[in-house]
Amino acid sequence: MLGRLTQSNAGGLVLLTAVSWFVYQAVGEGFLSSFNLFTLSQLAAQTAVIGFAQLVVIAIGRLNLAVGAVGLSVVMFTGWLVETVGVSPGLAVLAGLVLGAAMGAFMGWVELRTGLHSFIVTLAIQSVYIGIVLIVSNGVSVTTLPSGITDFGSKWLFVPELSLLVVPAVAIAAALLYLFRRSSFGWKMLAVGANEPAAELSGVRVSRVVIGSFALSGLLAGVAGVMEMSRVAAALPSMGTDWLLPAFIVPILGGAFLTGGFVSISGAVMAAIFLESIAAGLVSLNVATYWQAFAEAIVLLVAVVADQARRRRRQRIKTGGVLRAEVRRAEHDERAYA
Amino acid sequence: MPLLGVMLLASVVFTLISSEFLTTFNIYVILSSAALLAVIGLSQLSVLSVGEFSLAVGGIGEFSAVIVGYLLVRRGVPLAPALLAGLAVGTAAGFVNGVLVAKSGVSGFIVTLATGGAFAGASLAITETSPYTGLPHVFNSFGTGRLSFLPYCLGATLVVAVVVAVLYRSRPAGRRMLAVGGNAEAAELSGLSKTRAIIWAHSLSGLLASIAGVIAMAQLHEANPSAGTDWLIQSFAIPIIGGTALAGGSVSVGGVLVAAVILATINDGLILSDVDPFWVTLVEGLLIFVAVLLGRAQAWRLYGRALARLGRLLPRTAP
Amino acid sequence: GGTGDSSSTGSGDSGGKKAKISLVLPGPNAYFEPWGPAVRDAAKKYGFTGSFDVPPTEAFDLSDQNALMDSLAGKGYNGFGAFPGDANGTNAQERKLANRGIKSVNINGCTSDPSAALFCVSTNVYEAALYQANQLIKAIGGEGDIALLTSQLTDPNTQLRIKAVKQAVADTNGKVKLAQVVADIDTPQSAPPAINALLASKGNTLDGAMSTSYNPAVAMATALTDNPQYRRIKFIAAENSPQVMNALEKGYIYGTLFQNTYGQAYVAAYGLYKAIQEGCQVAKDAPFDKTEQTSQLITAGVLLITKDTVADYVGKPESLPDDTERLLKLLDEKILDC
Amino acid sequence: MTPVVEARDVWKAFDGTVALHGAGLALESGSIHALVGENGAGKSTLIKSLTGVHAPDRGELLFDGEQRDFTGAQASMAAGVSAVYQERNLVPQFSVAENLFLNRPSLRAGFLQYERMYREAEVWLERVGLRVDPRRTAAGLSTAQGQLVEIARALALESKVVLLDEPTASITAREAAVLFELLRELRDRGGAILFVSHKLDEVFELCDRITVLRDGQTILAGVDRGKLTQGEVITAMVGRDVTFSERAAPTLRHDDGPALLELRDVVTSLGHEGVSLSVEAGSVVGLYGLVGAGRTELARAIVGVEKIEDGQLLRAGRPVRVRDPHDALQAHRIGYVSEDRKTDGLILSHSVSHNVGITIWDRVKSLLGFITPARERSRVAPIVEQMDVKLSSLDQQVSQLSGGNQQKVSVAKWLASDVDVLIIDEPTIGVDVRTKEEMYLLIEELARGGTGILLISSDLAEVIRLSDRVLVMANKRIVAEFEGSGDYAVLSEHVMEAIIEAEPVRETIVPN
Ligand SMILES: Nc1ncnc2c1ncn2[C@@H]1O[C@H](COP(=O)(O)OP(=O)(O)OP(=O)(O)O)[C@@H](O)[C@H]1O
Ligand SMILES: Nc1ncnc2c1ncn2[C@@H]1O[C@H](COP(=O)(O)OP(=O)(O)OP(=O)(O)O)[C@@H](O)[C@H]1O
Ligand SMILES: [Mg+2]
Ligand SMILES: [Mg+2]
Repeated sequence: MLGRLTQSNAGGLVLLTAVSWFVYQAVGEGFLSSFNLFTLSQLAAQTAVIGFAQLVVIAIGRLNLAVGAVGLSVVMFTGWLVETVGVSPGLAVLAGLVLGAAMGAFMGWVELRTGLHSFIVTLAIQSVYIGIVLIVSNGVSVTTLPSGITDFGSKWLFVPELSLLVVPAVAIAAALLYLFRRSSFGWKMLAVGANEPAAELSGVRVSRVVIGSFALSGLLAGVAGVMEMSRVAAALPSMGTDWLLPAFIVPILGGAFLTGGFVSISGAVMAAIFLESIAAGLVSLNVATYWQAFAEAIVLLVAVVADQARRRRRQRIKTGGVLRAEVRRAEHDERAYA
Repeated sequence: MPLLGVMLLASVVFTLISSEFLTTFNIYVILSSAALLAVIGLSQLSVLSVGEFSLAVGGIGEFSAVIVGYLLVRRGVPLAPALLAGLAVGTAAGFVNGVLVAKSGVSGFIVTLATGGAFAGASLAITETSPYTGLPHVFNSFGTGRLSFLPYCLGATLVVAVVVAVLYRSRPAGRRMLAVGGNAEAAELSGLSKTRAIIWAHSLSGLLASIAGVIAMAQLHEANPSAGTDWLIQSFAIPIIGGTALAGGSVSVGGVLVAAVILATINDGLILSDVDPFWVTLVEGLLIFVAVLLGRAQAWRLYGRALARLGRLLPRTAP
Repeated sequence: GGTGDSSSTGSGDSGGKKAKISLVLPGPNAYFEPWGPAVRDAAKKYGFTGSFDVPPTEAFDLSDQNALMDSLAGKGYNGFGAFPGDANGTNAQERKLANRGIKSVNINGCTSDPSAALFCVSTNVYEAALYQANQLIKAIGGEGDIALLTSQLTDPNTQLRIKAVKQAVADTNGKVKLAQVVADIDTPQSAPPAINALLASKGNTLDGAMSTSYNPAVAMATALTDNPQYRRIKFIAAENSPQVMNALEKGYIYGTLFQNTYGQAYVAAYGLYKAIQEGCQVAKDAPFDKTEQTSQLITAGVLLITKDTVADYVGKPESLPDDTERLLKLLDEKILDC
Repeated sequence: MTPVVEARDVWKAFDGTVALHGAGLALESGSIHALVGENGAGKSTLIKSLTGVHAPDRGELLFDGEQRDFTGAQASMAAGVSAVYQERNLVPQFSVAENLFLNRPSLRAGFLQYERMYREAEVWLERVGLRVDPRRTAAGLSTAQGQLVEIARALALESKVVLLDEPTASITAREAAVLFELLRELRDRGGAILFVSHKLDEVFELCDRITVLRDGQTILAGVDRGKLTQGEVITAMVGRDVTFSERAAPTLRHDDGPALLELRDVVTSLGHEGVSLSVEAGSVVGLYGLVGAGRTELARAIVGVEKIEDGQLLRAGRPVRVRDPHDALQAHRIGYVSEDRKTDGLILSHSVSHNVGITIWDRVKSLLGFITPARERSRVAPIVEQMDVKLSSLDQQVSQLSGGNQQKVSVAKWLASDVDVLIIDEPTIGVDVRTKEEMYLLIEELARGGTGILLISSDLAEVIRLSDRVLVMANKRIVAEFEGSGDYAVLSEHVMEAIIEAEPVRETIVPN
């Protein structure tokens, strides 16, 4: 069991995270302070959900460059409902998420109708979505959010080190785990991602899977948006612009194939945690101001390359073991015959 | 090629909207912006050819530019050796990417993301965010000088494009990259080395990224450590709009040139037609979408079918 | 359940401890370079720990800035001077810090009321833009077409600036026309083509132009340097980059607005130091300036520099020393209650 | 005489399974050597070990009596060993000609000379009997055409050692005959040829020596063909005596009711014209034709992948429109076993269980769409068992199975689907003799259970063995129809006559 865990991507990331946390704490200062951990849990939770929004389209071999744009739209729409229309927070968030799912589904539909690559479709549509938000909101933020929304971002769960935002992230991770392990829709998503013509010929309705996945992506982008809104305690028209890279890093670092057909939920969760702790860790290590970005990249690079090397070695050892056992058995048999 | 038609169509539309569109200066503006975009696109194209990605195009570009700027401004190195050093650094950076991607077994996405971040970070750190200015006059005029409507730097872009096109069309190295991109297993079983093709592709990409960095530097008259920030999406969008397959195996250099001009035209046209700033983002997205859609042959078939359907409906609805 | 407010772990306000102050940007930007020497000089003079920190991002990023502050707080920093990543979004962060007894000051831009910061030391964004526009109108002889080049539309300050310029234009009773506003071009990649396109379309009819952000100003200075036919256009920048200063010295552009970048940072660090180490409080009747956005502004000076005065300012890191003196005195005598 | 190529005591393990248990093989020049064995016996692994694609874990490889360790295909090719591997390996975007000369394009001053390559390619394509324009891209080639291109590629290298892994798997007897002529020529010039096939008739017709592998071990090592019978070879492969059943008696027909599937004057967007056929409940209808006759495309049109432009498709007597394969499966209960398992049959990176189960997910899921792997497995396991798929567990990736076992999986998933009409396209490509027999029995059993089966195959013997009626397609038209008597000698003659009449000039590709 333990062997299998360290073989997997998530397992490797657990190890990496543990080692790096140890270094940050031992060499630097203040990394494990409750303050730092609280922030870390806030950010990792949201980053994980941003990654999930991308993960569900990567699963079907598509890309979604509009995760941030959908998140932004949901945030601004929810904010508007709460502030201007006066809808109750719960209802407003629900309406926002429905909008997010619809915006996602629309992209899937356009992709199917035009036959264009999802990269181009979502690139163009993200620009359209952001444009609409700009026009409708006039670039004005919503800053008077009810405490029902903002509390969520500032409260803690059980211990002061853990943000309440972890709850939605974990719930979604569990739901996705179930989706990909135990539901026909999740299996179909992976089948479409791994070999679309084969899946189609086997009776999987690709169009439904594509639209469904994009809708799910939009929904999750909306959740991530609401999480950011509650953390920042405002709905800002600039939200979502910095989601592009985390959206891809989380699933890919977590072990998903960019070409589709394989994803790892636990890997993605660990990737989000690992990723968010690098920046905080380097601050504790006192890296010179302008070298932070450089150091962050190098830590990421060294960590993943080392982990990969470790896993390859384990693989070799394991195969070697099987072979040796077989050879021994064969020699034994020979002796038995003789 | 339908994409070329789109380019002409866009020009006609903008000419109708703005009388300034076809002025010498405006054509120069579009071409010099396209000159840079095309090289950025080619840098990504070369990694796409083997079916890989590079997220380090911007990082390598600005890093090379910063190195050139450092040598010129801080060290007083003459222009030619400084430029050569910059291109060498870019190529070496690409080579490192290639080796890491091909040998480590880590997804190229993560590798280039990290190295790209490292190069961008190093550029910021070396300059402490202040661009190097006071570049030689000849260099600056290479970036912004022109012969009537032709920017000088377009010459560099065209030379680069021709070289890349010939490489992918007729040189074994180019064909090997494409073979690996088209079907890596087949290529390997036929005795081609996937590893070497990937290293080649990334090195070429690094070289092209550094050329883009140098062009950007000449256009800005400074070595700006964040010059490549916007390049990420553009580097993908240009080859893909131009018809290069994201999955590898086929590239279109001509498509990159046309796509670069189309994007430059759209950006230019948005300002020329004095679109309300709040509408710019929306209109830009729509224009890109329409351009791409019209650029595909199958789209025309789609319209044909829609028109035919309309035609079938008409007699019935007409009295 | 086990949830509670994160503030419950915060310690109460206490003066007299050792000040550990960081000036934090939302991202790397050359314009803020004087902050480094400013905080260093202040720390040396008054004897506290001071640093200048920049998150490892490419563009300005609220979340990264917040995370950086949290990590620094984890390391024991107890005072922050920030250029707010977002005029609304930074509030939640500063409130969170305040709940833990950590003081903050906004520099170079304010957050919207209600703010948890001690005060904000900045130019008055609206007034500065109005001043710049009026100077431009004067330079073109009170009549003609002008253009405004500005930054992200989603930045609330951008809205203020556009409003100010519109006001200045309106005050001329139709003699001056705001011919075009170009926004969202504040990157090295997008500014030059946009500026050139503007010149291509309106170069022959524009009489004046002003830029409130960095990259468009550099691009315009470069374009005017290279294209003598457009030097007719009176251009006022708001930066001091070498290209702008060069063009100014040569008379290719009309002027540039100098802000007291160094002084603002110095004064902020000083104020934080006084509040933390010497237990000073902000006086109840402190004579703050008030704007639509904030009621605790300490207005720093701006100065239009033209070809005639440029020699006095070029190459001096201390920006506007006289203004710094004035602000320090104001702080000591009126604002802080020690 | 020392062998040109010799492998001694070769071991090779993949994670979990050991594919070669000390296998040995010796090839001599001037001879054609057969390598036979059941699916998963290790034939392909042995070939890949010889060419350096796989690094054996133990054992010796000798070339011309010297020990060599090839580091990859490049090295073995340079040493004069060329190979055609079991799976198709072409670069789809490249022209046929360039694929032929992938590793050694014609150059002048370092630049490719396309015209020269086209000319040279034409010669080699001609020799293997493939008439395609060398300029067209490999993307549009059918499996059979691709196989011929790869054979041409291996022969064009003119190396003294040629290893062919199931080269005749998807080509018809006629094309095989051309190939055999070439191989004999090569042998007579002193070449050493390794020939892998599951068609024992071919093996006995062509080969001089026979090596049999079983479970990664060499059971018979290069025995003279003359000293063996087919029965002995099969016994060596399987490890025990096996007997094969005769053709089952014609199955019961429900002649009174309407046909389960009927096409009336169907015209497709791909150029089929006036295609009419009917498949009754409980019958097997064979559809034979030469490579490129358009059978696969017709099947794809029936399940809604390609467009039917005119004519009628009747399902149980009622005209229907099949929108897509989902519609075919769920609404009309029509299934299609695709011919190219690698591109549109299997999901190679997924487990055996998911691959077989995919057609039944919608039926075994709960109301809310949930499935447990156990539920899937309970449906999948019996079929996998019946087909005797050699695997380490149901969770094993399909890509790790041997070629023949992959083929079994691709057929198994449709046997699991429980449809009323099943179109089976080339079901036995690369399947070993024993399993082939097993598949025949399964197909007959399905028919007996009332399923209507449309069998597309390029193996005429197979068509005749199974079909109640044989249709012949040429140039996208049905040109003849025969009652299935099971009498190969008579029927095959009729069928070939019909084809020659319809296609006087034999073309494997219809030019556009
Ligand atoms: N890449 C791999 N990973 C794991 N197992 C493998 C791999 N390749 C082959 N095997 C296993 O090795 C064994 C031998 O496979 P091989 O392909 O050599 O069989 P074969 O004799 O060529 O069979 P076939 O007639 O079906 O082609 C099989 O059990 C197969 O599952
Ligand atoms: N007119 C044509 N132009 C180009 N290619 C064609 C044309 N007709 C057929 N082909 C090619 O030949 C193949 C023949 O079609 P199809 O696969 O249906 O034939 P088949 O009878 O099933 O033969 P096979 O045994 O090769 O599968 C197609 O895959 C297609 O690529
Ligand atoms: Mg095999
Ligand atoms: Mg076929």
